[in-house]
Amino acid sequence: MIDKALGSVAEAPVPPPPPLNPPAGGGGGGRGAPPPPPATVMIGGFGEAGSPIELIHALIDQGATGLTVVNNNTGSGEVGLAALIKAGRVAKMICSYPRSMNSTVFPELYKAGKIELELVPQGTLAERIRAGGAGIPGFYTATSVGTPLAEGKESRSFDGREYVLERGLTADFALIKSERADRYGNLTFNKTARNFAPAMAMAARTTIVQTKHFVDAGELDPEVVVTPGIFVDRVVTVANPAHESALVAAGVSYPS
Amino acid sequence: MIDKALGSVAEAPVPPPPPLNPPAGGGGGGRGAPPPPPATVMIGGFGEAGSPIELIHALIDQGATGLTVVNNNTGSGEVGLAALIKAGRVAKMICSYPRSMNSTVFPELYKAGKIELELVPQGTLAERIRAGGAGIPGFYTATSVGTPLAEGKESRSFDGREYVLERGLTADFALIKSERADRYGNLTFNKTARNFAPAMAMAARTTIVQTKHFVDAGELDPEVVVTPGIFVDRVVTVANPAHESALVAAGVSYPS
Amino acid sequence: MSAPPESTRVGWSREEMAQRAALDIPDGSYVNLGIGMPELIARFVPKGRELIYHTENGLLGMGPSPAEGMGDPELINAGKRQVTVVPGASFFQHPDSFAMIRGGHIDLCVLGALQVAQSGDLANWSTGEPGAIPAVGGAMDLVAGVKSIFVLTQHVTKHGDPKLVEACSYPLTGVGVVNRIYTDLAVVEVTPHGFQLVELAPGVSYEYVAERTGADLLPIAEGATK
Amino acid sequence: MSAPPESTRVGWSREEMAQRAALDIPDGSYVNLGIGMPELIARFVPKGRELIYHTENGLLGMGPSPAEGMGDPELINAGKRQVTVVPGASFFQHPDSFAMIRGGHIDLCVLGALQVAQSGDLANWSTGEPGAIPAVGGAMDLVAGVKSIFVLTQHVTKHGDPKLVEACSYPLTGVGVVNRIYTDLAVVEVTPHGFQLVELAPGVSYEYVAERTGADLLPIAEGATK
Repeated sequence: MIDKALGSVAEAPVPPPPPLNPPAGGGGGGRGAPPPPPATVMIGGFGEAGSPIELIHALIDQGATGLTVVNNNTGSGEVGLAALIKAGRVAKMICSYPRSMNSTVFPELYKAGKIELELVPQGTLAERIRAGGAGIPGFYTATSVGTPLAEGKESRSFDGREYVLERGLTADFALIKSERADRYGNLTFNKTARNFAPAMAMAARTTIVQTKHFVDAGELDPEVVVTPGIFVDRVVTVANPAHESALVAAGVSYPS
Repeated sequence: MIDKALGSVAEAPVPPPPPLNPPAGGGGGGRGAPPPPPATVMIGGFGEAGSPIELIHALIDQGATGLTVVNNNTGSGEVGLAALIKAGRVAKMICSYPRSMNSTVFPELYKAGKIELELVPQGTLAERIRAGGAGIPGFYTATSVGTPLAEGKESRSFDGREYVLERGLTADFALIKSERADRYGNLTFNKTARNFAPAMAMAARTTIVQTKHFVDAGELDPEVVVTPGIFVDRVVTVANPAHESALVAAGVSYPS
Repeated sequence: MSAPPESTRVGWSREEMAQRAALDIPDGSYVNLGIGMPELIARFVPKGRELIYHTENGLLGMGPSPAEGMGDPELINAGKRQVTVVPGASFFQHPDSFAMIRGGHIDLCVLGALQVAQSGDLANWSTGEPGAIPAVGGAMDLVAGVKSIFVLTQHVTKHGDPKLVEACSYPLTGVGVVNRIYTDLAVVEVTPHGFQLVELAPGVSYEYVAERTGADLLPIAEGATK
Repeated sequence: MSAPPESTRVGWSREEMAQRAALDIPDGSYVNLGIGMPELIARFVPKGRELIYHTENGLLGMGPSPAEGMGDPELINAGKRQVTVVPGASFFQHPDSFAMIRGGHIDLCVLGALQVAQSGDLANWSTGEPGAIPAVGGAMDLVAGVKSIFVLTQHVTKHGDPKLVEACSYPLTGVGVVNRIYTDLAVVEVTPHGFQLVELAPGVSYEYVAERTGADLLPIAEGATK
């Protein structure tokens, strides 16, 4: 029987923590197998809508580092994505808008040269993720033509208009938040929390979902499933997820 | 107030009929303005599921000719799309599978050299339509690489695998069938009748919908709308649409 | 940045600018209003017109802000503020939302600007200062895909520098994309011949606007209708 | 094309071929079964395994045919036959369905074949005859995108010509895409060294199969497990 449910967020198969005895930096290879390359993690949400805070905190607890994170923003306050960045686990952000209200963690690290940024127009970011999930390695778009964000990109014209080539984007893991889920991983979402989640679920090798409601197979009408279970690997129920804005307003830091 | 509802299928703004006095063929221009170029029409449906038969019959009645039609198949029997082809209105089919049970009209015309065929793999066809609607003029896919259908297509490799360049596909009109619609043109579909309809609605300049149920604005839950009204121009209620297989079994031809 | 007292103000207030722009939006339009001043436009749509508001984070049919305490933190607009939905709304994922934008399905977008060039080039996302955190969001997608682009902006910066210029000095958002500009002083159309004055705010002269415009400003033609 | 009487038949029946292939499909797989003989596989899935069936026209969680008169003409499979849904099913549009295929999300696809080359090339959509109506459907998408491709086919054509060949003479569906072949005579793996015999049907000898194979057939290695 297919059952993608997990007992708790701590069981989520997020990227492995760094090895206990990492090879010495610089002059070639330590003992044993080399550590796996740092993972790319897509994290759902636009601002706090759809942000899988509990899964992000589980990722902090678990210890993976050197991550490339794909998210529209860079979090706010010192919880969720901002906490992951503050903990020094993120080597690179791929995002469209790293500057938000109450966003101080990323700007400080960025100005200090301690974190890399790949800035991508929001629609191009969404489409690159969708393309990655759909097996499309590249597509053309007019977005960014003639701007600094087109620098270094291949361009060509179709029917007299100029377009740039953009690459599909995939990831090792996606962490997303759903409203309802069943044991197959079929998902529905809450209002504008849907945003990047369906595309990220498609684009990641392993997709982990925190859901507010876990329902029996057959309870979700096949007509209204937004993300079919084929794109989902693990589901954990978080019945009362925290809201980022409430945590930030309360001055919460993670880990406290 | 926005109200996309039409009183009857006969009002659907399908392509204009040919001019009464067409310019003589061959040696340059007749009188007055040249006729508009023949339209491209996307027609929803996979087999009979989602086939907007009543809209197709209205198109036959209305008289447009020289059409390029995009549909997965070529219809069956002598109703719906097959009737449109039989009436000599279609100059070219863009489709993936022009051979089906009870499909005789297209094969005969094709063998007689009287209709053009652009054969496109089914998933490439779907993605080309989606790309056309999403403002993407071209994308790369591994589908058809190394086969006769890749001939004449640009190809290139990404990360060591070969892909072909496929072009986005747009149309002047889309004719599709929905289950529910409201005055804004928001749509839901019935089971596997959804198939090409959402993408075609995006890719056509004018999208005309026949719906089984016309509901008040607000009756469709915003979470379950499949095609947002922005992609729809006209909606006509056809409460009891015919089923192609039933018409074919009864030996019906259109026009009778 | 607060407006000077009514008595000394020259030209239109922020609300009047929004109202003037709203006048030019046809009934039935699908509209995306940028964060900030453009959002004011929704308050001034003339009676009898129905506009449908798109917010690029995934909603068509956006309504006004909810009553205090009645919102859902997961029902927000592109500015991350809580909103409501109107009957006939729909939610969708980001790739679909930007397909609406990139595919030319949105009729009109109203944006703010740092600079607009006489060719219609827009700069509105970065001053290009070293050390600044670059952030683009959906602006480049909107200008590349939406059918008409209105800019709603003060005519000059708070330092008095013109925002309508011959060529943008700031990094571009898009090339040749702006159709019309609504400022506190005037309505200006971007034409193949450059900036074309369409209308002056009450009590404002052509010369006053032209002086504060960093490129040629074609006067309203004799006998032209607004 | 009907099977010869039981007494004279050599090798596996169509049902036995489907049953043999079904044995090799792991629990929890997302599977697309081609039109025709591959559809039989769903009947022979070993107890205790749950497979999820994808049909490319837009359904995941496809169930068996409906009872007579209980179907919906708009609930069909890729072969345009009426089907049902199982609990946990979902409907989706074509671009999403082929994103599952092209994006490598489907674990296994079982297809018929006209020819399979020792390199794994597949020809299954056209005999290339002049005047024939070419029709490809989703076959090229499936072989390009699905993780594993099984072929289920008679070992030879009804004229006795081998279908497992050195190089396909018919137009290709995909290059180097087939992983395993289940015929009435044998199970054959496509390896970097060519066709590798994996299992013989009861009462069939290596020589009998090799004779009917149009390319080298590597015998089962001594001591190899099936």
